[in-house]
Amino acid sequence: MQRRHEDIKFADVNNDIVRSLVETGPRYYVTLAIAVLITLACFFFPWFYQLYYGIGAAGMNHPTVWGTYLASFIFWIGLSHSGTLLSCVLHITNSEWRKAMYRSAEAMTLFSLMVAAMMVMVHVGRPWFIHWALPYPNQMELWPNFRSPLMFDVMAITTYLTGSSIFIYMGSIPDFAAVRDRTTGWRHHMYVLLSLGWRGTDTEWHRLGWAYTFLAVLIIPLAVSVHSIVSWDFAMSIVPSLHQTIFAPYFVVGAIYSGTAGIVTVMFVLRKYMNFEHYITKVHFDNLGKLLLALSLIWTYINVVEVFTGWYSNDSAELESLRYKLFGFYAPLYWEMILFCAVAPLLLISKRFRTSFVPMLILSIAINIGMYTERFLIVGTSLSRQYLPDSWGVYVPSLVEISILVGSIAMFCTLFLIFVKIFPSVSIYEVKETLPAPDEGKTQWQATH
Amino acid sequence: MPNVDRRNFLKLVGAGGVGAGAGFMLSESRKHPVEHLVPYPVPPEEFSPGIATWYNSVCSMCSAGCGISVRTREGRAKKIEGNPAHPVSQGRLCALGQSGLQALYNPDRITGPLVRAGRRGEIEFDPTTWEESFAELANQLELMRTAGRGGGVALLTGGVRGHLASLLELFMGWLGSDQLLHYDFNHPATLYAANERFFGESNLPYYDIENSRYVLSFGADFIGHWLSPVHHGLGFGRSRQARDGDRGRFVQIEPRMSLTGAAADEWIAANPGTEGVLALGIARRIVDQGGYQGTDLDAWQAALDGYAPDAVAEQTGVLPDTVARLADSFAETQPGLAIGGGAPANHSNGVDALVAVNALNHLVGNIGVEGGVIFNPPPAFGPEASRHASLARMLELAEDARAGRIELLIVSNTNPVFNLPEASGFAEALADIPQIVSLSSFLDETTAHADLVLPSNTYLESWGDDTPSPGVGFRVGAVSQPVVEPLYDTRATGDIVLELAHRMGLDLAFPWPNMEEYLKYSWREVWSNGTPDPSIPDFDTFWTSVVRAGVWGDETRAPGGEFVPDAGVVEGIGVGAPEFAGAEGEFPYALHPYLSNGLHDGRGANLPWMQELPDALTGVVYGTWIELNPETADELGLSDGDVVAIESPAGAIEAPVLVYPAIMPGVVAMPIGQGHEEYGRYAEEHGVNPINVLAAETEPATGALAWAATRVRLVPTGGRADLVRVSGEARELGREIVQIADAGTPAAAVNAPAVAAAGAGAPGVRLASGARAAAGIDAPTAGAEAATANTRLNSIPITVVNT
Amino acid sequence: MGVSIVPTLRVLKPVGMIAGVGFVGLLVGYFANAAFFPGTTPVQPIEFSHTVHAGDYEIPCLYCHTQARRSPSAGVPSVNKCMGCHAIVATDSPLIREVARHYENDEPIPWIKVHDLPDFVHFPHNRHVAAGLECQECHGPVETMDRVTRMAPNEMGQCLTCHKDMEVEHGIDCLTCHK
Amino acid sequence: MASNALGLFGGPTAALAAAGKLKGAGFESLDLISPIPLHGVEEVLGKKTSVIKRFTFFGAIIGGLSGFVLAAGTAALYLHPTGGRPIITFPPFLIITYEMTILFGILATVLGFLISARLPVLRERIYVPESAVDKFAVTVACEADEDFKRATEILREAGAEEVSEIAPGGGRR
Amino acid sequence: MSLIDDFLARWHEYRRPGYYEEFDYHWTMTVDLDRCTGCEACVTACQAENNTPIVGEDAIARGRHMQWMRIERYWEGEYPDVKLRAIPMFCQHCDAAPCETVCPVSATYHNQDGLNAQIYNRCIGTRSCAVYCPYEVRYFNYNNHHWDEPLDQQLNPDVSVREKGVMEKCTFCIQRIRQAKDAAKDDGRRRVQDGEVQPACVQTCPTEALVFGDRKDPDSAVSQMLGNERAYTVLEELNTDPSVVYLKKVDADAA
Repeated sequence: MQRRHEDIKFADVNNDIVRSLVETGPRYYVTLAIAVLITLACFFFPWFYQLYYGIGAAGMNHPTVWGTYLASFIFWIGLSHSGTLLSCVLHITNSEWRKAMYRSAEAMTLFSLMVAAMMVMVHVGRPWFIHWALPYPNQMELWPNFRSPLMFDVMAITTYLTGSSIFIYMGSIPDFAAVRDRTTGWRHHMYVLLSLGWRGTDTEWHRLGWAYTFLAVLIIPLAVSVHSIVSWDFAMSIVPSLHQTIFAPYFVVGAIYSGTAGIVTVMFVLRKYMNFEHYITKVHFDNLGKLLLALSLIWTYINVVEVFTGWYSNDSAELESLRYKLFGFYAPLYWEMILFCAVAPLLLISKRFRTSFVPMLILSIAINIGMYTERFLIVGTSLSRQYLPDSWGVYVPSLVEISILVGSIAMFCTLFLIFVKIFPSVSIYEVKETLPAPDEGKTQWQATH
Repeated sequence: MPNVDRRNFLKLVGAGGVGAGAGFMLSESRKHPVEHLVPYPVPPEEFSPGIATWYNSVCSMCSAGCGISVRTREGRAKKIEGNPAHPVSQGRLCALGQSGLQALYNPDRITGPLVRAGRRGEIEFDPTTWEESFAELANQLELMRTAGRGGGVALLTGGVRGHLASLLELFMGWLGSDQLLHYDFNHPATLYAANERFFGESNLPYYDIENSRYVLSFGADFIGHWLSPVHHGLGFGRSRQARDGDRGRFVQIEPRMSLTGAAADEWIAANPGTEGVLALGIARRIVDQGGYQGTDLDAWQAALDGYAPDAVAEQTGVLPDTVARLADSFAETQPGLAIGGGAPANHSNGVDALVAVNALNHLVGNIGVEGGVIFNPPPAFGPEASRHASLARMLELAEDARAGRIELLIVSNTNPVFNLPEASGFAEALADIPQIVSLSSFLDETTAHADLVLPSNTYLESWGDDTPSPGVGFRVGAVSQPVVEPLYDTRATGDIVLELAHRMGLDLAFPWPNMEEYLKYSWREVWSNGTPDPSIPDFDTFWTSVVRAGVWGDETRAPGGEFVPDAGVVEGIGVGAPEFAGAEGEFPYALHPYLSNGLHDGRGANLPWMQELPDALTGVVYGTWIELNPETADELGLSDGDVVAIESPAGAIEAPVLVYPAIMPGVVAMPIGQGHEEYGRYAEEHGVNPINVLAAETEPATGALAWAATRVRLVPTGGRADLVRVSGEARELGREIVQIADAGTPAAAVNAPAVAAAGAGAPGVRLASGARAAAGIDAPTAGAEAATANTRLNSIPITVVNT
Repeated sequence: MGVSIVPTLRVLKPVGMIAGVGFVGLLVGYFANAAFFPGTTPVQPIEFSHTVHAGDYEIPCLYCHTQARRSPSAGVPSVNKCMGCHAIVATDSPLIREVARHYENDEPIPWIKVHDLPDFVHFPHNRHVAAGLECQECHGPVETMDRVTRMAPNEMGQCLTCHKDMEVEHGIDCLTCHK
Repeated sequence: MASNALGLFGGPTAALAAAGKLKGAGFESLDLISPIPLHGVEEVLGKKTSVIKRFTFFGAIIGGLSGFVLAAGTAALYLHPTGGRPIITFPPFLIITYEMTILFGILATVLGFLISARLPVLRERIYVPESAVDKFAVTVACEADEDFKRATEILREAGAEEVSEIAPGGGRR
Repeated sequence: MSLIDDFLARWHEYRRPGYYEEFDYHWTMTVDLDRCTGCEACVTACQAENNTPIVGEDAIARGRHMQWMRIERYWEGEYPDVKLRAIPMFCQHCDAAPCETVCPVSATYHNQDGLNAQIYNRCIGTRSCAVYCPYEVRYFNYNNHHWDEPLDQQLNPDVSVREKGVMEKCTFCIQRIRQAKDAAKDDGRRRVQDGEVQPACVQTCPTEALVFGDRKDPDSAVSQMLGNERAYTVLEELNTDPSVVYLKKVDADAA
């Protein structure tokens, strides 16, 4: 394993991180202002227009009643997967390189989940009644229908959001304590409350360690279930090319794939703009690159299987759906997806590629564009080619939908920008764990292994 | 509260205030908006809010004369259904008939009398009053009458029947004018002429499709819009599946598959205009095979001499084998029925072709028999002679106008400016008429030329009566009553005419204060001529029961007598080659215009339901298209949505192409109905009117417009227009959505009689809520004076006959 | 040196108090509005007193609201019906003169609906009358009200409870009321 | 007099060693305050056990039960037959059960953590801000002055950079 | 607690595959494709009865027509041996309806008369039911619809007008069914008799191709139709068990 910078001291870590929280330059404010403005102008304004006018503001139509909103929903849920899930897996497998990046990865989870939840609000026809999908006692004596895959979604996403928030929070308690001592004013009060009076005694560390591991163990199956359930929204239907057994693993793999690519993007940005070059290094990009390559291969495999089984079935509906996807109206999108998600990632075989920052950034963005396309195609191609040919149609997103997609990205950025000023975006104590102890010149990890 | 300083105290007070305000508003916002309950000051007797009342009446959306039942709630018409007691519709109704409600509630209705303010045709009108308009118009009419210039008044109406027609006749008679014309694009003038020639009777016979086992239709779209589509539909359904193990067979011969053609067991495309030749080819085969044994066999053989299989095949494009097969099975399967209509009837040889079809019926002995052609008795009332104007007659009118012989034109319920070819020059001729009065409910293309608009009620607001034609083989009369009060400041056509007559001082000739009284007066005669029924002691009872039932008449068909055609007729049988406007070299395609299913001849174009009703065969809404055989489209390099110019000797229009799999390669077809320049928001700016490119070609025997006799050429414009259609892919791709059984499968007739009975006797909710409907017996509507609710009286003077 | 979150809680106390007081204010405002300005007791164009008619004179509900027996809509009596009695009774009362004016001018009286169900609820009065329900069960003791007020919430829960208690056959099928 | 002795160390090894010595000297009430979790604490200060796993386990069980009851119970409260399936349908309800199991497991784990780590801190506890950066502190609760002296001695011997006394109320002396 | 006792006592019922109790009725429609001509009278009847909106040309161009009933058209063969197969398509009221299970708020469910109910005011507009429906017969209100005055006077007061954001579909004219049941009750009858209730489409069908009634009544017209050899259901392989049964079109020339 590549050695870290030997010259980083424990105190430097605290300084760097606290600096990232309290020292805010104009560049940050400008970025935040732009993000907020785009969010308002591209997300909330069109959304309010849509609330006023109805879902008709979007391009959905009779056969294709689901559109980009749902594609965005899956996309954001997918993006959420590599944060907490990956963090948990790496925690349990004791992967050293996780420690510098997991906090922001988990934040990604949290915010993409929130944006996904917003997409649900945007998607439904009457969001002002969305609370009817929650189980609460009411005078109508009506309850949600727990047989519905959409209700599985409600439950799973609530749980995942709760679990992820708790997980990122628990991991941050010692850091809040560290930051608490260095801040003043409202920040100090905020960190006092957030740190709960953490002191860092051996007992507290011990309890935190246990609790953290339990949470990790609980969240891994949860995360898998979340995206399986999202896939079941589709797979439980009898729409040709959606009704597939492979959909759950396909979605989970796709989710981790796009999420990992998302982490690469976020890492790049953090490293570049928060001056975390010492903490986020080539090691991380190298490892993430290997992961991406593996995921890309699995993803490609599942795609091939899907096409192959569909073709072999020779069922009119299945075949037509497949034909439409590969060669129909949306074919350019399909081949773009294959290029971005199956072909381009082969570059990751090269270590030089994996450890070059800018190419990795470009690839990660390309992968996410490809993955968004995948979600769009799942919704668009299947619904427009169902059983009754007379009801076939074509769906083209409207300006409102495209704008809301752009706005949702801005919303994610806004949330992330706020996050980096509140949460230590790199874990202070875990980074210290990877550094040589002040009196030993060895890391703890090395000392005990 | 410990240590609350002044600042904090103020903050707390502020928080409390803001919270309370927010709570107040929240509570306010949850309150119901105020709704009012506004009862009648004096309610109509037995009026019940929340309970539907049904009124029987007569449909006027086309000329079939179906009986309807209108459901009303709180004085508003809610739904139109067929009147189960009426023998024509038997409780059923077509799409157009049901959308009559949208004629009533059309947002573009004229709401009161209008007088022209701008130049003619510029559609600038000022509102005026009935009083003023009547005074002026009556004055003018009276002056013309007394000056002996009454002949300068022309009255142009749609297809009017019954006592309104009589009233108009009487009125024009008093004016001394013979310019009383009924113009209806879809009027089967050639069929009347063919019947006159072959049967010696200028009337429509009853086509007994229901009991027929073999229907051979030459172009008649009898399920779509020909004569009486609802009644034909009933007959068709029953001939198919209501007879145990005896499914009626049905062959349709036409160049472009119509709705009816699509329902046929076999669809055969004969060259346009040669259907009559095919009929005679079949006739000859029947005669040759000894299928005809009449005394005048020789005459027939002579007459059919020129229609040998090969000659017929060459002319029609139908293989000799097919002709033979058709002839043999038609002769074998009795009772059978040959009917002709549509394009072949409206060609240059239309009358000849229809005579040929009549001849076929005669040859196999299907005249006057059940399942064949049955003669209708003369209508129980209404004028004897038809006033239907052919194209030739309309051209005459235009000529009169140009010559200054028409001083005043009154147009009612017809739209000749839209329905006559531009080439006829009718619209231009209107400019030479000094005064044009329109009685239309809508501002259509003809009304746009009017100087004075006296808007009439829709049929749902008017009194009237009707004798359906072609009828059902026995005498039927029906009374239509207003089912709602007039929505606007409009008057019934009959009332307008009566008012004019009164103001002209013709009180003695027109002693009836209004149309209702005139109807009552006239129906007294109908009653006294009818069969006495002890359960109906006086006229008032009779009238009430007729109005309630909505229909009156006989119950059984008179047995048909022996029919022998005139020797001269037989001798004269023969169908010439069709003549087209436009040479084949220059104009390679025969234009086949057809009436649209929902829009009919364009009258349905202002009804949003009809605009949104997908075309039955293509699924297109809101538009006009031109149908091309795939082969033709390939030749021209055209595909769906390519805009082409359709050029005929008489004009040119543009329309997008629709590749249609069931049309002859040399024929292009266009639906009539769109292309309105006026006629309200739903009609305007959709599609084009193919009538405009028709040459003013006439059928020689009748002078009727031969609308199937124009040739066109297609010139791609390079433009594209996406047709709005509700259909996606029109192929099943082996998914077995519409499954097919072979002919050996037993019919669904097990219970068909029960269904038929239910169909005839149990319309929707009515029986279900019989008790409550009964409570509404005497409920006059919020509308018309003495309208009477539909209830099932024991003495309804007619029952449905399923002979 | 020590650590505890209590000092911070102390600092935040005023914020908490403001939030608390604001919330209490919200509740007060909400219920004050509901109690003092109830939209459930509108002032009618003519102050018709049910206390006099249904209470003192014991006129049965269905005498005036006669449609309730056979129609989904109970209806309000026509001016004509009012005049049936008031042509003779209490003719000099100003209210009655107002009614008479409406009658003479053939003007309807725009009564304000008190028991207003949403448009997607189809409540048939006739079925409930047929089932032997007293009007008061839903409308409250109208005979004691000078100005009619909506006593029951007339919400779905009320319908359901009653339908369950009365064991109405398939009474809780949604299509019973919503179509 | 009860007070606390505090020794600040520059590294984990020395701090651990000091703690070990103090433990050996009979001091029971020892706290090791460090910026990072220390490995090897248990070898020095004895095995730690926590109740968190019980919380997690029972939380999950309660969650699973309530998940199923929620799904099945609400289905039975207002009967809406759907898709030809029984009112209580196991496969979908098991998914709800599964999600609720995890949700309650997580919540119970948090609760267990807070209880067992005695968080949040309401009554003030000894804390050394340097220990959140790079110092390792050992605090010892001493009943008597004598104990305190002994403890400070051990801490100094173990190489503490700084040794001080902390009153129970806080404040380093 | 009685609630729990009740729950446990009825456990067996709740576990019954199918439904917790037997249907009272099983409303069924049969469509004789040999009679159907595709004239679309039913389409307008449905539109008039059920307040389905006039959406306008643009909306239809965008695939947002709302008619609950439509005629699907399929061409077979090429000229001159070309045939048109028309089939009326509307909610099939499947007993094993895929749309019902997916609704998260139970806005669609199966009622005791065998109807696939759609409760507009409960719908939150996830549109999942429309995705799950293989027959594509659920229509979504993409916006509020407007009736130019006075066209709104025609609206049927017995049927709710749907607002933006809710799904709607054929109800077998539930308002008519309920009215018929009420009338039966008023007459002191337990059941509605065959022929007493007809949805608007059945009522108007000029060729009598549509027949409606109760499958549970062995003497009803539909029950007898079901026995016909030609009876089939569309997309039978999906096991949705529809309540709309089609009778095969007869092709006189088929082998």
